[in-house]
Parts: sequence; structure tokens; C-alpha cells
Amino acid sequence: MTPNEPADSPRVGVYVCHCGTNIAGTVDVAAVRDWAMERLGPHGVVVSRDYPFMCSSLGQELIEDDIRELGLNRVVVAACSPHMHEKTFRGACERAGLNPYLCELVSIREQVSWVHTDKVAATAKAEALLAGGVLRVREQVPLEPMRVPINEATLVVGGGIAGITAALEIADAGFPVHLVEREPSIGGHMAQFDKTFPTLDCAACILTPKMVTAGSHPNITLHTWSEVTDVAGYVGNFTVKVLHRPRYLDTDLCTGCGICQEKCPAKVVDPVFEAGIGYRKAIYRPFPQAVPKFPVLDPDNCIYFERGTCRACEKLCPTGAIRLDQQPEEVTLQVGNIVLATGFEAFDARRVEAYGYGRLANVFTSLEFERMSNASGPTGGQIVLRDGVTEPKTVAIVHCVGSRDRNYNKYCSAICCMQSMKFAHLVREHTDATVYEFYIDIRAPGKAFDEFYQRVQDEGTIFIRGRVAEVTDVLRMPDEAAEDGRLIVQVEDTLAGLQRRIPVDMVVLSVGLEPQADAHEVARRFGITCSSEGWVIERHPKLDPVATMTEGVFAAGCALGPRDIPASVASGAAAAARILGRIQQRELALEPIRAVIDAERCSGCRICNDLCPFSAITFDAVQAVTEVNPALCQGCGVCIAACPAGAIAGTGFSDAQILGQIEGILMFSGAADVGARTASPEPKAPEAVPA
Amino acid sequence: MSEDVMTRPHPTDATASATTPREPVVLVFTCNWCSYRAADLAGTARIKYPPNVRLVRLMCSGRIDPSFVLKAFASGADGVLMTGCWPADCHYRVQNVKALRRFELLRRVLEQLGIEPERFQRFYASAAEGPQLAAAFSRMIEDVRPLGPLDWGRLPDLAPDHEALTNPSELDADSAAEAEADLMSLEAVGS
Amino acid sequence: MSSYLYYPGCSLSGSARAYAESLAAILAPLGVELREIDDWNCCGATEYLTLSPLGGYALIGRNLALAESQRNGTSTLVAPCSACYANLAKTDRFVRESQTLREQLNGALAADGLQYTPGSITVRHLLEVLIEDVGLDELQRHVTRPLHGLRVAPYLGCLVSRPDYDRRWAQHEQPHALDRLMAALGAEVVDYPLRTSCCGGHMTQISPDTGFEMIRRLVDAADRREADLLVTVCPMCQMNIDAYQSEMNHHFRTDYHVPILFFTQLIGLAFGLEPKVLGIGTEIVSAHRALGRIGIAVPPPAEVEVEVPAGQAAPAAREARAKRPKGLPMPRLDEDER
Amino acid sequence: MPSAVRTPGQGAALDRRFVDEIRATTVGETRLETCIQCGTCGGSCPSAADMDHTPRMLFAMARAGLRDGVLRSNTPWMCVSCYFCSVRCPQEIHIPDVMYAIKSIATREGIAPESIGADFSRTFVSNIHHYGRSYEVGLVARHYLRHYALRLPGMAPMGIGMVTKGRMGFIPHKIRGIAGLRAILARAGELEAAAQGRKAPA
Repeated sequence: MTPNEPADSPRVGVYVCHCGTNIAGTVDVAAVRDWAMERLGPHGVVVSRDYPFMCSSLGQELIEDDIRELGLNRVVVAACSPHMHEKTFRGACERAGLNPYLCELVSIREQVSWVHTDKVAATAKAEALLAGGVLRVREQVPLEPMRVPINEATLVVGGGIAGITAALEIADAGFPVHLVEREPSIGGHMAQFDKTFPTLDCAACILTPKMVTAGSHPNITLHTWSEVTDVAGYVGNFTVKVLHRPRYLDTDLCTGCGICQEKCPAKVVDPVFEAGIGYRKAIYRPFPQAVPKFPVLDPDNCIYFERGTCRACEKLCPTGAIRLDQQPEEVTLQVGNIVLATGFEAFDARRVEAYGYGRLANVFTSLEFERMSNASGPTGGQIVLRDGVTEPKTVAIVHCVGSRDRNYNKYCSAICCMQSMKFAHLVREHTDATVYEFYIDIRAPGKAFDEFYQRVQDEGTIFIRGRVAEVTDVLRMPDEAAEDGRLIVQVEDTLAGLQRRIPVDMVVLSVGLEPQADAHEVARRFGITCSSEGWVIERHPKLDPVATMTEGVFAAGCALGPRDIPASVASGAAAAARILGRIQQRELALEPIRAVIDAERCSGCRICNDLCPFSAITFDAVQAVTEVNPALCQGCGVCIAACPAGAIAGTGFSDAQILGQIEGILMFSGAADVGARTASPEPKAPEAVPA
Repeated sequence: MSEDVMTRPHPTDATASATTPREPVVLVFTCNWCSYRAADLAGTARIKYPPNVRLVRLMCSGRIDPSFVLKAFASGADGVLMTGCWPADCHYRVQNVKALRRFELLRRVLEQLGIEPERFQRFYASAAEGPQLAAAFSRMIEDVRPLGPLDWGRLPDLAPDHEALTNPSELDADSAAEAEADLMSLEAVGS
Repeated sequence: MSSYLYYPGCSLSGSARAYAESLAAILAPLGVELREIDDWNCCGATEYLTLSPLGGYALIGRNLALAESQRNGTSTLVAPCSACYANLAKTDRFVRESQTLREQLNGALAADGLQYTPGSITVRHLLEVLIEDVGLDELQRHVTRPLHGLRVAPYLGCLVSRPDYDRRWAQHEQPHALDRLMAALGAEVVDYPLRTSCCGGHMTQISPDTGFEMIRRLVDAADRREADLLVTVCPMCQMNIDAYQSEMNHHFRTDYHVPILFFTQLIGLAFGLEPKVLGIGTEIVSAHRALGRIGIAVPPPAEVEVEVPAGQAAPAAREARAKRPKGLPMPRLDEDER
Repeated sequence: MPSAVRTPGQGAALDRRFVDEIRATTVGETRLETCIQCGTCGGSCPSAADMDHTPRMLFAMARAGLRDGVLRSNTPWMCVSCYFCSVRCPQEIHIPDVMYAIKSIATREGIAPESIGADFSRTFVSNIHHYGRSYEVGLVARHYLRHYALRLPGMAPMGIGMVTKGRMGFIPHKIRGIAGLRAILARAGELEAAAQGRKAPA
């Protein structure tokens, strides 16, 4: 029995937080304070206070002083959500010598003052929840956090700029990293770009050195052309399965000479790296600077896989590296932490029918334009129409395609204004074309962003405020456009208040950013949550922007939401810093929320055995009882609820605690007389759970 | 303590007013990872819902013991709402599915006890679905209000067969199949 | 034999008589029965909503209430007129959505002892029923005289795929449903990007210049694409493009001659039915030349020639056929679902 | 276009509750207050060229409280209900339904008495009140005599065509339940007035 073991009479301290006016504006905190003293006195409350900001150091000192001076052995703080400040108040208790798990947080902000307006009803609800907290905390027992060693290795999922940054930061600090990338090469979307806004840095020039460093770093193991198929375990000790898709070559022998790619007779459109406007071979390296240097063979387009003949690559490979019978391979990795940097997908412009993408040849997407303007792209950096030769004389750039639109995505994709203006600059740089930007609002709030807006204006780009209504090739009058094949952009010039039809040669749709199509599936696999759109939800959007709700799993880059390159790099580095801090602690304290089996009461029925998805429950055939491995148990409590003998107890969420809380919450809800009609209004005999 | 506080009528107290019927009280079980966070989100977004909705946080909806639900009704709740992650999104992989099976069975038992099915409902909410959860709270109150207070007196003796309720293998074939079909349709919706 | 409730709408017994006749003629071979709602009333087009939104919905609601009370094994209500369809579908949607409207509407209907249960009737356009329930395969099975060589511009008009508050159409602007139906009949389908552009509705009545311009755009685009005729699913569209084409020509001093037929008329022709029973010949801009091109003899036009001031009539320039783009690959378009 | 509508002089009366009045009159949601003035409606509108104001501008005026200007604008009368704006609007504003509401307010207050559009609607509606069905011949004849007497000669060929091809019925069809229909419409009128009286106090 620890010194904190409850004495016969619980001595509970109640603290009601005003949270400025956040709570006090709706809840009569003084009344709650007095009510707790009056009505909950019989339930062990010996002191009840209110304070403007309980989480302040002065507020915490109130608790600490009372523990010491009044001999409190239980604390209830009625304030915000436990997800916000549970740790804070547990810390205060611990400093005063009270076991931190004897502190209970009652949420009267998120669950009361912020969601109700009627002051009387809100105050009554705060009182009811407080009563629940007091009756729950009475049943709480001291607990000790579980300590587990932390694996030094980290898994980084996604090899774009955010993932590369995170991997390099951790690897440079001396710890191993596994970097998993779905595509044949790391580099992500940034590798597709020509220039970056607003500085017009050459994307390849700044990215390639990082890719090369990551590819050759002794602490980084690359798993390209691979996907994570399974994640098990918990923070500090994840077991991850990674599927290596076959490249159909032996990377130990391949020198990356490129002869196979050159000789391969199957040429297909490359919808990924070249965004659909360029070609690649069936065996290919997506771009010359690819890391690793090895090509992959795409069996869906390979003549050998289709017809059983060809084998040109195999015959011509100077080192005999081609392996046409290669099979997928699954590897199992042990890691302590995970960074999800899975990036974004471009919005599918076909969905906006009015813009005619896919129907009208000279309507392009921003990704197509990025590849077109790239010197190593399909047109060698020439800005041309779909015919591949004609230089446009007029270019329309359309903002907010698929963004800020309740029909598609409600959010602003954040990067498109700047990207569009970069396009205007590039068009002017490569051609003499007249450029129109059609926008709703110009969003240029970054460093040197608005200056870039002004620069593009100075270059002669015409800005028209109006969301483009449609792009059409149907002329209203024979002379509406100067030449055949021209497109008409129909828009309201909102500053002039009139509808305009502007003939152009080329339309570039600045498409928004969307989560990866499999974002929900990936979130499930890693046990994290994402928004309905599919962006990863941060542990706290402001104060903890790279952690997820799941311990040990972090996120970086556009997996969290649309952002530009500097912000992606910053979040990658931030995730790395969080992980390095943990690795250096060598071990982790885990919440002691676990299932515990009382062997005396276990009847050996084995009903619980199949319920645990973490294999924490095993059956001891000799003793004919079931056991729980506390290191594997995650504390969900399904087995506790299922045990017919009531032999399984849950620390932190015991039956006695929960029944007490229910009792407390409903005790004063006008149902107090119910007890008279039921046999036993009191909770069943508390199931004390020793720590 | 001031006189004022002592005598202040409790708005949910049956004795508060003889003319206005008592507002129904709904106890909500939430899981720590999805629905509780959705409730937090509803709070942060200042989405309003009726004040007689009260939350109990568990780690997983799979933790819900039938005795918790019976205790809630016995203690005066007019309705109990079971919330958790979407079937495929459980933080503990599949545990909420087990809760779902248990829900179906328990609902039947409650019906036999004379507790209307409207009083015991379930709702899925991901951590991002604060507005939807708040709307579900409001709906639940609307569903329960017309039923009036739970007439405890006419209910048969409350002696739940703990084993039958907790042991999923005791599900009869029909209800198992039904729960399974229900689950599949939910998974289709959820995915 | 599949059976549906049927709301013909006013124009099918008047200006769109050909629509009604051709529809009746093709139903029997397809095994479709349409049961006309007894004593239906006008849906009010857009006019009643203009004067009194609630009155407009009550007017439409009476039809829904009658349909509900005359349900007999089917709760699907078919409307051949796009405006009627849109009005009926929108009303059902709004009363499902809004408790206030539900109460007001049923309050008004109670004045004649009627009431409507939201959602009890599913409103569908004739086109949807023919494509989805009957199916293109079944339609094709009855084709005895394929429309090979007839260049048809499919013109759906506004109110089938829009507003579509129930989100039943994957594409609101360029749906290819009618294109696929025409292709199934063997016709050569012209890519007609104005397939859901507006015919001007009642603008020919209240602001003729506006109306004529909108008709001109449609006719011009069909003419440039060398369509033999337009095919439509809406009496209002047919009326505007057919009956007002000569006045539009007069207004702009042009000489377009683009006939417009109902899709049921073309289905009937492909089924080998006689032009006369399909109401062919009742159009003002005669389709006789266009149909004659594929060997379908139509009674000679009783068309009244419009005098066009000499020297001013200029046939619109024919646009060169679009060349197949070379150079950069085009993005792939998914197969259109509707 | 009346310039006074666009730029109210000093002291022009602004009706801040006008948006609420439109909302109360519109069946279904308006969402007018969420308009971001992007101009998708004005860009999409096939008849925008003939409008006094683009729909976007009309909504800005409504939100500014320029009640009179909005009600006198020909914009709602030029709306052809094609719903292009409606399906494209990024804020899902039910634009044509808002236009109906504005027209009905304008008609009720007699602000658009000379409008051909309003008159056409009235003629159409009076047919419905008489017969329960639309009576095309009566409608067109009356409408043309009133507004387009000079157009009649040009229209003659078409009219003759329509008649000779049997597309114009001279005998209107009256529904059996006409009395019931009239009762329904009368009750709807009362309910509408009551609802607006409650929601939009003068």
C-alpha cells in the first residue's frame, strides 16, 4: 500500500476555473463553488474554491497548498477538456506529493460554457458534471506510469521535401531512419517543379543535393517503390511491415546506366511525374536525378508481361541485372516513432465541367504547366499549345479551381495564388504572350509574397477580379475570336460589374491541393485521425501542430493540409525535433490504463481471449486462467466489459469509477427520488484495483 | 453558503415547476479518441446543443458494460447515447465493432424490459465531426422528449443476466446476422 | 410491363402534341405503361413562383398529393416536360428538407382535403426512365431502321440535369445521356457543347431580343457543327427553337434552318414507326429534308416560307472539323456515367 | 440603367433588414449572406448582357440594404432559371430561388407594374386560376395583343403554322377540381402573407 492509498474518508478538493470569461461568462462559478461545498460535502468535499485561471502558476499553487495544508487526498478541477490540461493539474498534485492519478478534470468549458447559452441550465449542468467527477475520483486509486524502452529507429513515410527533411534531421543526429516512398524515386512534387515562388529558385538545384544526401546517408535506409502494409505496437515499439514492390532488377548489380530505358520499345504516357503531358518507357527512371538511380519496370505496360516476348532490357543489360521473375518482398521493421509525410494530390480538374479540361485541348492544369515550363520536361521548357509547337499569344490563368468551393473543397489551397503568379512570370519569361490572372482574392501573406504580386503586375500581367464561369470553344459571333481553335474565357469582371468573354489561346487551371486518395485508409493503418477531407488532425492545431492524437506518430508537410515548401520543410524538421527529444530520453512513461485479471476470480472461460486485437491476452493452460500482458495491453477495456465473472479490472477506468461518475452526474438531475423505487441506488460494491 | 444558492431552483429538478415538464436527461458514453474529441471540437467551435446532455468519457466504446447503461437508466437518465469511432476507424482497431454487437443485443434486452428503443441509441463520430455529434445530441433529446420520463415503476424487476449480455457468443443467430448486415452497411458508409 | 404514374404537363396536349403522340407510339413495344394522374393541374412553370413562391409550391404540391393518393403499386412519377419535372422534383426535395414548407404546403392542401407525405413520390424525367429502367440494350433491340448517317446534336436543355438538388446527375453541364441514347439508335452524334445551355425559356414572351439571342447561339452552334437536326427532351426548348426560329432569323437577318425534334420521335423512327404517328410534320422548321437524307419519307412541308430581305441572308460559316490533336497527350476522360 | 440605383446619394435610405426579408420570402435556403462576390453567377448567366445589374451586384446591393434599387432592377426578370449559376456557385446559393423571391416582393408592392415579365406571369397565373391548366392560345394571344401588337405581323407565319399543325388548342381544358385548387391557392396566399408578416415586420 502506497502512502497515497485512500484513507477511510476521502478528502476531496474542488477547484472551479473561470477561464477568464470563457467559463464564468456562462456558468455561475461562485454558485458552483458553493453548491459543491454544500451538496457534495457528504461525498467527501472538504474545500471548494474558484479562481480566474486555474492553469496559471498561482492557480496550481492553490491546489498544492491545499494538498499540503488540508491533507487532501483527491482533487477535482472543473475547467477545460482533460485533453487540454489534465497533465498540468496532475503535475501540480505530484509536486505536492499526491499521486497524480488521484486528480480528475471535469470539462465545464468544451462541454458546458461553450455549448450552452442558458446560464441557469449551464450552471446546473456544471454542477452535475462536477458531482460526477467527485464520485468518480473517490473511487480512483494511485497508479504508477508504465515505463517502456524506446526504439531508436524512426519510420518516415513519404519521400517528398517534408519527409526528406525529417529523415535527414534524425539521421544527422545519429539515429537510424527508414524512409518509405511509394514512387520509384524520392523527391515528391517538388522534383516536378521548375521554379519556386517567390524567389524563383530552381527547384531541382535546391532539392537534388538533399535527395542525394538522403540516398547516401549511412543512417537512412531507403524503401522506394514500397508501401507500408501494416503497423502494430505502440509508441517506442512499433512493428511495421513494408512491401517492396518488385523493380524487376537486382539493385546490387544495376549501375543505373540507363541502357534498358533507352532500348525499351514500350513508350507510354507518364501520368505521374510528367503529369500526363510526357512519355516514359515501360522500364524507366522517372527523371534523370532520381534517387535511387535504379529504374523500375512497370509490368502493366511491359511487352514481355503482356505477350511473353521482348526481354530487350534483359538481353541488353551490361551487368545482367534484370530479374523478370522478381516477386514482391515484405520486410518487417522495428521503429520507435513514425513520421507521416504522405503529401497531397492535385485536384482532378475534370470535375469542373465548365472549364472543359479533358474536352478542350488547350486547357491545362497547373501540374501540366509545371512540367511544361521545366527545362527537363517534355517540351524542354517551351510553353506551347497541345499541338506541341504553337506558342500561345494569350494565356489565361484561372485561380481557385476546386478550392474555396462548396461543390468540391471548401478550403483555400494556400499555394495557388502564388503559384499562379509564378506561372504568369514564367509565361512572360518564355514568350511574348499576354497573361490574364482571374482571381477571387489574391492571397499573398508570406515573406516577399506581395512584392512578387507587384512584380508580376509590373511585368504587364492583367489581373481580372472574377471567378471564371466557363471556358468554351463555342463562339457566339464568327468574329469573336481572331483565329480558329481559340478559347473563350467567360467571366464577370466584378470590378467593372459586367460579363466579359475574353479570347485566349491557352488556359491554365490552378488546381487545388487534396489529401491523397487513400488518406483515410492510411490514417486507419497508423491509428490516427484525419478530417472528413482526409488531412491529418494535429494533436493541437496551434500548440502541437506536428503531433497526432496517437503517441509516437507525427505528421509533416501537406499531409497536414495545404502548405508551401518552406512550411513543409519546417514541419518536417519540427517532427524530427520532437522525435529526437523522445529518443534521447531512452524510455517513455505510458499512461497506466490497463486491464488486470484477478486470477482468483477468473473461471478460465476464455471468452476474453479472442477479443484482444493486440494479443495481450493469453491463456495459461496449466493454471487454467487467462493473463494480460501489461506491455501489450492498450487499455481499451473490451475484455473488462465482456468478462462474465467480473474478474478483469481496468485501472484508471474501473467499474467503480465509471458507475460512481454516472451516479454523480444523475444524482441531482431531478431523478434523485428514483432511488426510492429501485432496490439499490448505490453503486455495486466498488471493485478496488490496487496499483 | 448563501440562501440564494440553496433555494435556486434546479432547472432539471422535477420539483422545479409543476407546469413545465422536466426536460429529458441524456447520458452519453464517449470514446476517448473520436467522439469525446468531437465533443471537444463542438465546444471549440461553439456549436450549441441542449444542456441536458451529459458525457462520460471511456477509452473505447468497447468498454461499455451493459451494467453502465442499466445504471444510467436506474439513476434517472431518460436516454442513453452510445458514441464511438466509425466502425473502421477504431483506435483499438476493431473494438468498437464489438461494442456495436453488444449494443444490438442490449437494445433488445432493454426493449423486453419495457424501455423504448428511442431511449437507447448509438452514433458514430470521428474526431472531426463535432457539428454532426452536436446535432445528434439535439436529435436524441427530441426523440426522448415525447416519451416523457422513464416510468420505472412499470418495468419488470431489474435483474439483468450479466452473462447473457456480455457474452457475444450468446447472440442468437438472427441478431448476429442482423448486426453483421448493419455493420457492413455502416462500413460502406464510413469508408 | 413496368408501370409508372404519369404527369404529362400542359404543353403535351398543345404545342408539344408531337411529343405526346410519339411517346404513346413507342411505349407499347417497350412494355412501359404510363398511368396519367387523374385531374392534374398546371405546374405553374416559373410564373407562379414569380408571383407567390408558396402559391407556386402549393400548385405543384397538389399534383404530388394526387399522385400519392393514386399510387397503385408504383410511386415513381414520370414527367416528359423538363420544367414540370424540375418543379415537381424541387418541391418534393424542399418539403423533405424544410419542416416549415412542409407545414405550410400541407396547410394549403388541406383546404381541399389533400396532403402530401414528403418523399412518398419519386419524380423522374422520361429520359432517365428510358435510359435507366428500359435501358439502351432494350431500346437497341427494337431498332429496325437505324438512323445511320443522320447527324444529330443532342440538346438536353437546362432543367433535366439542373438544379438537381438531389444530386442524381454526375454531370450537370455536359451529361452524355442523350448522346448515348442517340448513338444506340444508330445516329451520328455531333459533339454539341451547348447540350445544356438555355433556350431562353419565356424570354421570347417577355424580352424577345434576349430570347432570340439565346436561340441564335444554340442554332448557330448546331449549324457550325453541321448537325442535320437538334434533338431535345423538353417542350419549351422545342417550342423556342422551332417556333421562334423564323422570327429569330428575321431579327438577325440570318437564314438558319435547323429543325428540332423530340427524342421520342427519333426513337419511333428508329423503331420503324410511321412518321405520321410520331407527329413528324408538325414542326415549324421542317425536318423533311434532314430525314429525307436518310431515306425517311416525310409528308412535304406545309411550312410557310419567311421572307428574308434579299442580299442579307448569309448562311453561317461552317466550322472546319476539329483536327485530332497531335503533340502533347490529352488528359483521359472517364466514361460518362449519365 | 438608372444611375441613382447604383450610387445612392447622400441620405439614401438603406434597409438593413432587406436580406432577412428576402430570406423569409424564399422557399428553401437562400445563403445570400454567404456570397463572396466572386462573380460566378454573373459570368455564367446567359442573359447577363441584358441585365441592369449582374446577379452578384444585385446581391451586394441587397446586402447593403438598397431595397428600392433591387426591387426596381430588371435583373430578376431577366433570369431564365437555367440554374447554371446555381450549380456553379461556390457558396451553393440558390440564386434562381432568390430571384423568384425578389420578383414576388416587387410584384406585391407594385414596384414592377409596367414590367412585361410581371404581366406575363399574371396572365399565366390567371389562366391557372380559371382552368387549372395553362391555356396557350389565350395566353399568347392576350400577351401579344397587350405588348407586341407590332410584332404580330412578323409572328403570323409561326402562329398560322402552329394552328394548322394542330399545336394550338382553342378550347381550354378545365380541371374538375378547379374549386378545390382555388381553395388551395387562396389558403397558400394567406399562409404566405402570415409567414411574411411574422418574419418580416414592416
